[in-house]
Amino acid sequence: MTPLVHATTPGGFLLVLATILPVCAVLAILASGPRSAARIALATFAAGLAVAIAIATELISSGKALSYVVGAWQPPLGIALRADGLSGAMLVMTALVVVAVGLFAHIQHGLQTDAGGGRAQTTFWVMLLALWSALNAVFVGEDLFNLYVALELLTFAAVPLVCLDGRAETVTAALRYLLFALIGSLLYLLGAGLIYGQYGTLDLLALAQLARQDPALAVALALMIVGLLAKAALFPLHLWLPPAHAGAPAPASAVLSALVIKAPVFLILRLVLDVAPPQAAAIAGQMLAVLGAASILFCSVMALRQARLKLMIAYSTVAQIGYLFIVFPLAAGSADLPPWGTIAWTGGALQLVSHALAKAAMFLAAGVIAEAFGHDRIADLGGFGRVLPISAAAFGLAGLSLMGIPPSGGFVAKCLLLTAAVIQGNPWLAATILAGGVLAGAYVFRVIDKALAVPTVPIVARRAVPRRLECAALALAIAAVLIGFVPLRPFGFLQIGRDGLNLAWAP
Amino acid sequence: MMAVLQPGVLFGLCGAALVGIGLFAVITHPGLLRRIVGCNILGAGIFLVFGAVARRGAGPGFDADPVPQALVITGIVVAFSASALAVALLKRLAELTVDDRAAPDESRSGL
Amino acid sequence: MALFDLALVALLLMLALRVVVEPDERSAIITFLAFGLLLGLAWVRLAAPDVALTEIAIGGGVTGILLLRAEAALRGRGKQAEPATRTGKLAVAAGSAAISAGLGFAVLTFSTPAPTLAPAAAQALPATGLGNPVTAVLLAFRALDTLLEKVVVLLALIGVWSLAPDALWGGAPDLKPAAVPGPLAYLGRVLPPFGVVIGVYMFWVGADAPGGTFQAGTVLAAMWLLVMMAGLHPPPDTTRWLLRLVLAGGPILFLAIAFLGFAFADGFLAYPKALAKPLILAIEAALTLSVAAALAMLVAGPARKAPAR
Amino acid sequence: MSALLDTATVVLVSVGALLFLAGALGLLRFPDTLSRLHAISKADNLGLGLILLGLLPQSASIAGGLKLVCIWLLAQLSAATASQLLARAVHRDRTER
Repeated sequence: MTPLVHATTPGGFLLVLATILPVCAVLAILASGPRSAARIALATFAAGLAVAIAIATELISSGKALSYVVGAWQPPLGIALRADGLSGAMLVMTALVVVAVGLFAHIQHGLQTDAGGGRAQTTFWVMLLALWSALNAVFVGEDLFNLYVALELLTFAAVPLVCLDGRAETVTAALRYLLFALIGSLLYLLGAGLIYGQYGTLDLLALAQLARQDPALAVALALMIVGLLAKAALFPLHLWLPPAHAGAPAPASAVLSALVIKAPVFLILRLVLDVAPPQAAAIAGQMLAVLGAASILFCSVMALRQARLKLMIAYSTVAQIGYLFIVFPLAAGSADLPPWGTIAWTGGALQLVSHALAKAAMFLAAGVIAEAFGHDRIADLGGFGRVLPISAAAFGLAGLSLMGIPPSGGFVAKCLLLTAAVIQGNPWLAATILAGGVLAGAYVFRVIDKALAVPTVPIVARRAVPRRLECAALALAIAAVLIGFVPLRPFGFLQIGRDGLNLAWAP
Repeated sequence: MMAVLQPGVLFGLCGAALVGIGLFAVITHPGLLRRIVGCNILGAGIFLVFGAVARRGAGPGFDADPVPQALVITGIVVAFSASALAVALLKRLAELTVDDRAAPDESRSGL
Repeated sequence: MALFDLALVALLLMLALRVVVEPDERSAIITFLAFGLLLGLAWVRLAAPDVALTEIAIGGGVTGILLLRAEAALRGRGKQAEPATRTGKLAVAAGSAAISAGLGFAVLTFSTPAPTLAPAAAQALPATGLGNPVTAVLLAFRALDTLLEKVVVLLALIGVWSLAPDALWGGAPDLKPAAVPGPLAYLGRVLPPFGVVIGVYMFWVGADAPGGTFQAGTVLAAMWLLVMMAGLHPPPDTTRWLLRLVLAGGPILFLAIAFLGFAFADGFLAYPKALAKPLILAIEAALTLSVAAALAMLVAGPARKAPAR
Repeated sequence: MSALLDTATVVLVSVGALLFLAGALGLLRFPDTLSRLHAISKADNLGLGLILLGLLPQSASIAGGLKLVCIWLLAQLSAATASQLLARAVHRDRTER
């Protein structure tokens, strides 16, 4: 067995830029004062998007993972960064959502009377940029402790976003979110400590080769996964999410729901697939799938019962996250077919990306609605589609993806998962996927129905909303639909850089 | 038996117990400030486990493995920042929920 | 020594339990501070003097000011969470005990001989020009963590600032009590010169002996807090450019040197071998100031006075 | 010579530790805050002084010895301030009552 070591690849420095550029912008804002926040943020969007696209291009052209050994100190003493196909997809998706949300927020801030530099606006820019850094660091991180710092960066960026409006309810939600997130990251850190104590390294690539069946590793993985589940808000640890995501301003909700909770999910995926020995991975996969299925069913029903639009979307987030966890048993690989070669793996990755785009679009559309009518009570929104046709269209297109109706990214994802469940002879999961789709249809149509209704008293907008604002939501929704046009088979891009890693799966 | 008394094991077990105590406090204590303190005890327990790991890594010429020790230093600073943010949220919450009586009177205690 | 360790562990556990069950909020916090100081002793026994200094300075010191101030501000109107039911408490107790047991089991079954990076760190130490391996790990081998962690601290600070009411955004926090007791004012005048010397000393020896940026920064932060609490110098407006420059200066210098590594060394965060030690010391000096300012402002909290226009 | 110094260290440190013990007992046993304060501050100052004095011969360098003296001075300063502040708080509570 030749030990895999990290070696800096051409283009590896892009990973450093992806992680560090937004942080540079945060420091620049801090040093130069709140007034320049928006300008610095917009410039960083362009640069960050370019870096993400460059990474994806480099991955496609070389067909191999990108690596960077920071400071040329080889792990385990030093830290390495690495991006494979899945990381690359996450980086591009993150950049797209962040830029769209950032443009939305910029237009929205322009509607407000006071000049820039205010408390909520400045905090939003700083936190959005920091969040971007943190997400990129999670997606390219290769060192368990480095990932811990990235997770904490993510928490500290996300919590102030929740209570930007400064009302008592949102501060309560932020505090609860902070405590959940802290317990989560501390449990994760504890697991990392145990792994170091057992193997003397924190490097994921090294652990993929060293890991074997032993009690310390089992305890460590259990702690880390539970901690990450609390951060990912999987049922029954989801209680903090709806008030936090529904109380934030729309652009903040969009990034929180679309991106922030994906980071812990991504890490669970890496831990279960790369580090856990096969038997442990199988057991963990079964348990995660049960929780995922419960999440889909319970929170879809909860979404159906919400009176407020943003709370409904927030519950839908928990339900949609559930799909990502039923991937684990479905993607269980075999000797000749590694997990990332299965259709369930592709389905899960597509679900991750399409949900991010669709959910961001939905929250932005809900933001436009709240901006226009001053409230988001679903019952009082009859006929809003006539006033805000673009937003209603964005909501509907995003809804297609959540329901899993063609043509949409969500359809391809759920279709692949369903096929995998049927092939594997797993009727319960197949039924859950179908039921989740029906329930999602119910809650999305509840809103669409209102949009198309002809109320006796026509609804009027409290204030005019510029079309540009609505277009950001529509663009994301269209992107979510376009993902539906990738072919229905294991997607090659997602397998880039995975082939070296199947050592843990060899019997 | 003597193996348990090695600092590298004994303080690891102490850390394990502190994790349990801290976790219990964070989840069940009715006072939110005490939950934050509980978080700190949980953190202290985790850091002690790291410390035990570091102490076990002693070898000829080294008292301990410096890597986990450095991680703990980073962790302590992050934990303090978390406490500060949580305390600020808690204070803000108290100000918002106790109706708008004049300026909040926190000036009485200097410490 | 084993007897001493056992007594220390027993005391630590007793204090931790006391913190949890104590009904009076302030007693619990003071017990926690005693716990923090004893923890420092535990770190000495674990052959980690660097961590011991950090733990005592942050865990026992600055956290203490933070929590006691919070207790005073919340007294009588502390926000209560919904109390857990008896069965709920029992379930959580069982869960916590299970986690502790699993953890203890894992600690006992660690593989022997223990894996260690100490030899690797010692081997790489000369390339950094430093003598303290912990500082080398923090500022060379794993400098990316330290860099991101600095940003975490600043982010927490901006998060705290963002909790000010809109009208006070950019204003100054308030630390001064209504009436400053004479002894406190005296201490505020006498101690800071010594404290600053101690802080600079800790930073300086940190390259080769226990100490370093965090410990030194915390001592400096404590001195600044003392001056502000004694009413000798008011806290600055959070928009003051000098404050912002000090806060951002450390990480910015760190980043600048990190990027120069692309041109003059083996890449991001690599130091040219000949210049490694002076560069690291320069970064540490700037970081010490940043850490001091950030920790002090974190304790000071959000703005309570409108900014001077 | 070194044996003599070692003996001095042992004696001084032991007496210092005993004083600390007495102070702690006073803290636990005395009825009210002011007398407790009295017990603990006396014992602390003297106890710490004796322990540091005992350690002085063991310090390898002049600088090390100076550090020990500095520790004693700083501890004196902070202990004095803390007792003053505590005593004031007690006084204020009494007059308020």
